[in-house]
Amino acid sequence: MNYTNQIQEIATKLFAEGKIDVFVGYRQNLFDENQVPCLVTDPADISKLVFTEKSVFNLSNYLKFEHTRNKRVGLVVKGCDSRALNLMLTESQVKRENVYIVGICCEGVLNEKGEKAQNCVECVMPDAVVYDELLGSPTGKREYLVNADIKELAQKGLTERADYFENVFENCIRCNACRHSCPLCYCAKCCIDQETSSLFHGANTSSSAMHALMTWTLHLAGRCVDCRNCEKACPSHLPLHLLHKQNEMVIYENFQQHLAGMEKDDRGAFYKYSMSDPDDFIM
Amino acid sequence: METDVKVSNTQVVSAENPDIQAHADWQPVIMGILCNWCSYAGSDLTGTSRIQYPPNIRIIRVPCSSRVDPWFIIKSLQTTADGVLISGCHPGDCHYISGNYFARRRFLVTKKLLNFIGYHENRVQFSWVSAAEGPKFAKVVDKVTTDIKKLGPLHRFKKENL
Amino acid sequence: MNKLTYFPGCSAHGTSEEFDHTLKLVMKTLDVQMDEIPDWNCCGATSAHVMTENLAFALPLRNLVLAEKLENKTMGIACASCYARMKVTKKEMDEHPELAQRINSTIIEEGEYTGSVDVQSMLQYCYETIGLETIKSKVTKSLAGLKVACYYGCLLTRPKNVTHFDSPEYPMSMDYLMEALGAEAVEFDFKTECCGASFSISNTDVVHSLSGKILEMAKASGAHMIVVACPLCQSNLDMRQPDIAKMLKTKLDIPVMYFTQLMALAFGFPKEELRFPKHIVPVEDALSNIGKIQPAPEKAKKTKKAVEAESEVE
Amino acid sequence: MARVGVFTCFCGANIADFIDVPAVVEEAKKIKEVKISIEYKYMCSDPGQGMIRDAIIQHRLTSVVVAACSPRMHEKTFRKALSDAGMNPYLLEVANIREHSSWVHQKDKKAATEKASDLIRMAVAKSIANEQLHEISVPVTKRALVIGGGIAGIQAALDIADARIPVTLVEKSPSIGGRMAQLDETFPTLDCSQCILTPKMVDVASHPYIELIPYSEVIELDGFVGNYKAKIRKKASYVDFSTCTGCGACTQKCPVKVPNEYNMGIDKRRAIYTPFPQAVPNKPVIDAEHCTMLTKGKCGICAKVCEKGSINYEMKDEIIEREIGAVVVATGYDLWDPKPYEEYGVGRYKDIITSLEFERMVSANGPTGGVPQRPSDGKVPKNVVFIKCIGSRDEAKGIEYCSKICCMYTAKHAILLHHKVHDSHAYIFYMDIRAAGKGYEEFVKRAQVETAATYLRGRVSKIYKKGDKLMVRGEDAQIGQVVEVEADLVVLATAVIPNKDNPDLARLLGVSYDKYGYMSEAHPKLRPVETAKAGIFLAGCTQAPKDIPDTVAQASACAAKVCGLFAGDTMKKDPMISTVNNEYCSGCQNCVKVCPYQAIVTDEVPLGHGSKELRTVAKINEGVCQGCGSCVAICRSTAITLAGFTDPQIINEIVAI
Repeated sequence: MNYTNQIQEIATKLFAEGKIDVFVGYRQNLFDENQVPCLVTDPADISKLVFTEKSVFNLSNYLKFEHTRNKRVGLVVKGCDSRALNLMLTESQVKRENVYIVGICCEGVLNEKGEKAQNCVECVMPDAVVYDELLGSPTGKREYLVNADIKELAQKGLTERADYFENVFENCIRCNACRHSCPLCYCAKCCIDQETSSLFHGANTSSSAMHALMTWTLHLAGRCVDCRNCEKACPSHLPLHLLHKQNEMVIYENFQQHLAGMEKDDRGAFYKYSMSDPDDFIM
Repeated sequence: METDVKVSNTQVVSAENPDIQAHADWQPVIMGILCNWCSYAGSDLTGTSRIQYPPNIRIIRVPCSSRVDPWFIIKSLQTTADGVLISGCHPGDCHYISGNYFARRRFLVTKKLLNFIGYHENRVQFSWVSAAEGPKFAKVVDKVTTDIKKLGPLHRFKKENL
Repeated sequence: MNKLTYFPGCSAHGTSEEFDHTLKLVMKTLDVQMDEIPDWNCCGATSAHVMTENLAFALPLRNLVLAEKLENKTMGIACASCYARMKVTKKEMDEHPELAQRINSTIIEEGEYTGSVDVQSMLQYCYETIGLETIKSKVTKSLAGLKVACYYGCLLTRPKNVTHFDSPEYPMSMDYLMEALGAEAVEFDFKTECCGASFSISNTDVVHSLSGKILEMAKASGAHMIVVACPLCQSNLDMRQPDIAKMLKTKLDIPVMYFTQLMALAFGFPKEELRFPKHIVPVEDALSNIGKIQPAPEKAKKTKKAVEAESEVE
Repeated sequence: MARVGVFTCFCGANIADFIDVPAVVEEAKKIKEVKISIEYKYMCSDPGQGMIRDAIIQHRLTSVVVAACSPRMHEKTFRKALSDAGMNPYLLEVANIREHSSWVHQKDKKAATEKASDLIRMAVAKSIANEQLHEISVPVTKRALVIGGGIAGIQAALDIADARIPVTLVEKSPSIGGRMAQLDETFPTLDCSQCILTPKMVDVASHPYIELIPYSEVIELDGFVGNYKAKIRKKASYVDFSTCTGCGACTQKCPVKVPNEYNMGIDKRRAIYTPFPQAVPNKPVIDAEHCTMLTKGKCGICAKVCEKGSINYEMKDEIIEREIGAVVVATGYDLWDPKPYEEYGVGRYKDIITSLEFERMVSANGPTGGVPQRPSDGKVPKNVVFIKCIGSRDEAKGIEYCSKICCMYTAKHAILLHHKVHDSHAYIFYMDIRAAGKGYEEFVKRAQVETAATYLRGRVSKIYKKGDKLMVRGEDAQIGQVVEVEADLVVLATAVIPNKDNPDLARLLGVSYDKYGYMSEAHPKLRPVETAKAGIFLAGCTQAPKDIPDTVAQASACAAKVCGLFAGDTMKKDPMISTVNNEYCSGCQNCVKVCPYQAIVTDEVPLGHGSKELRTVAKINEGVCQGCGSCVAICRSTAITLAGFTDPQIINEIVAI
């Protein structure tokens, strides 16, 4: 998978036609063979843009920051990224006319070990769902797979799971990198930072981390698109995807196979309901 | 002691629990969050009809089950409660037309998530109790209390600094 | 060449042999291949379903299972009772899989029921599957001049949610079919009244009074003959007519023919082919009306009036 | 620093017998914010409330906790006590130690006492986070919109207008009067419908506070209680009412004949017509569908004969806008089409008619001059069979419910038939006789005795033709036999069904309706005239089948509700509703989706302090919000708070124990 040339051409064209102020893509990292996001504002830098199976990050995230707000942006999105973008559009965080979307029919990106990333193996929608221009040939929606790690963990007993997650929460340092890296965490003021809500007072302890992470996860339930930006950003390498995928699975299985951001104007599972939703868990 | 419980269509956990020992003198605290129009009225009816139930539940009144934010549950479990009961109007009877339908979705996901990270599924329970179901409310509280007593005190993820 | 799985039912080989015979002639003309279900069995009508559910379902189900083996889309049934039993059974089986399984298990050696075959009465088959246009095209000898009262009986279109065919109370399919053959279908109020068939052995008086009403009404409505689509109707109305006439102290002499006989006639088959001798009430006189000039049917006028009624300009 | 007072009630023995009240009071004293904790036999009594008032003043309390019965019982009482002491009533919290403790733990005093103390701790903790709240007042536009000009709409309009509140009455057809105007005489008194209705119609037309907009429909309604905005489409009448004198020359000369709706199509009206002689307004309209001038551009006779030159073929529909505070829906009923009764030969036999057709025939201004006639040959019928419950109480062919009025009007028809055709005889097939109402049973007796109508209990299974008669075969269940009646005319009491436009109108108004199309009341017993949408009320058969007295009563009830709504210049509203903190709101608008009352809209605010750039935030319409809190729980940035149930309040409760 290599769309470097096409993307450079598109960027050049867009700048030439004055359609955009900034182009958000990937560039080679200077120190290793990994790639980093790259915001091009000067056509001269277009040559830096690349796209290969190392282009892992979800660039939709960059639409929530000051330097792209109300600018006309060119943006490269893979399947998962585009679903996040879809939600941002629906939740009116981005004006459609302000973004020129270069959609990719993704063949899956590589993890640091150089093998196909788990979320790409389990990907339900590799092609961009919203775009102005689509690169590659669409392969369409795929069958939903339950996350391998969850399956494994589910086999374990309650106690083991509790121990496992206690350890996870122990290692959280409450740096909130996960939140900043998530395209769907755009709140003007995050509830986690609100003293007034007296929600998360107390020192950085496993319990306060647990509370913060739980709340964060539930705020993304039915919206998370499994791009795993949060996990890549997490300095203590917490398996955050476990929490998200767990919710995704429950929602997919119980609420008409709902998947976040697949359709335009779909607002996620918690903002609609069906009379026939499961009721057996309620006395 | 307990058999396997189904956590979701695809995952099954065995629910053995270290906390299960005899706690003769110990009394659990159960946080009950009830909607004003059906369940709270129902609990009042339980009172006026003098139906007896275990004294472990502490009741919080909210206008509608849809007011219940998942963190009410988490907060309770982390601080004062050994278990949580949330009760609202029966589907279709919501005083606010559709509130409990939205709530129901959040409840399911929250319950499964908490179970996933290691809470026994009986720690958090839900019920629909109408304003006329005084007896049912007593039964529900009975069941929840017995379940929680079986599970014993909750130590996991408790807030250390209170 | 249409293919049709055919379930004759017991009477087709006996009392209503003329029905079975003319049906085959007609279908041949209409280019339909009829595959009779090998080793078919009684549908259980009139007795089984008042005794045991299992039997009432098992008997028709076996036929359905056998029919599925012939791999035709549709199964055509001559007798109205057989039709009702099959149709009811199919509905129940399709709607209640667990019941289907239970019943199927009792006749499992015949095979698994899948519900792949659609059940139709022969009238329905002619009217819906083949269609009036095709039938018209085959008419060589118009029946113009003949006035018929179409009698559907109680089961052919009922109950609505089972048969899903025509109207349960005032069906018209056979009437239209007759008009397609050139005959005139008179307005006939008792076309779905009960003829008393199920009492035809146990309590004939009932049959006499009920069938009597039908015959009288048919005569009153000015029909030359009654046309039927069911062997039991035919035998009751035809066979018992003398007794009924005696009982009512009147002269009836109104022949009762199968719609297939008239179709065959219109398709140009010779009278000798149509088994007229099998009728108790002779049919020749009635048939002699064919060709006699009739006053123009007033239908046309009516419709014109209707138009005017909508809005007229002085 | 909060200063809380705790007041624990014995409730006679109710609490004291099962809870150690003094111990509870002592426990409460241990809470650091609690400045005073006292008990009394009956806190809700005057002296009890007096204690609270005094303590508030003496101890300068910032909030009050009453430990007594359920807040659903006495919250209002104690709130009043607070405001009497000059304290904001919403600083009160009630600890429900009776229903939730003393009454349900009667065998375990110790536990009950502990629980009571806990409940008090929770209440105290919550009360500390309580804020002062003030009743919301919403401005109201004092004009009512009445939809439908039948007897319900007329009554509601008149009652409201008599209270000097302006009313806009919108009627779909060219004249008000509705179904009642089609009736001859009315049960149970047999006074003539026209005589009691037409004066009211005239009142409507002449009332200074009523604006009558006939031949028009409501096409849009937005806003909320007290502040609705309605769009009304006035259909082109092609007649200039300001100059038309209603002389009627046009309606006589018009050559186009159309079935007459007013007479159920028994006779013809012209393409330019006034529905009936007493029509209000008594001006003709042109039926654009049939007028040859408008359809084919040929004719134009009406324009020629009109001396005033009031005819204008160029006239167009116009849209009228009105600001209103409340709506009364009175769209009335239609009649069920009996076609499915094929065994009766409906549609094939001309001499089978519906009750309303019969009503028109026997009515003095009807197409047959008040004497019933057989549609087939115009003969006067002698034997008439009336069949009740056609469509009503019939799951198979019709609808499940009872149409309520058929028993009565059929009895009336039997009597009227006897009046008009003395040597006639009425046979009535019925399932039950439902004659509950003042003078109703007596009226039915009158039909049975005076007019000797034959009442046959049973269903009709078949109607067939015999010569020019109709043979009606049915069962007489009382003698358990099949009977056949030779009838000249058969009258079907067809079911009452809601106006076919109801569902569309309901959607347009934003009120719910049931599976039949009747609009739904807010509560079947206690709020039978309100809808779930504040400020919209139901009168007459819009809500369910009704006879005239019930309809008029409900219409007046609507009027009373509207007047109540408009009593002050503003409406008072419970302040326990949601508000948005713009600073926190990220404008995702998910709350808009979950609000059951469409109370949340969007608003534009500056991006930052003093910045020109705008961003979208949610805005809650306090007039509409009912305070369920759905939006609060789904708001991720906790930008929305629900007064009285804020996060801090609930957290305090949770951690208090």
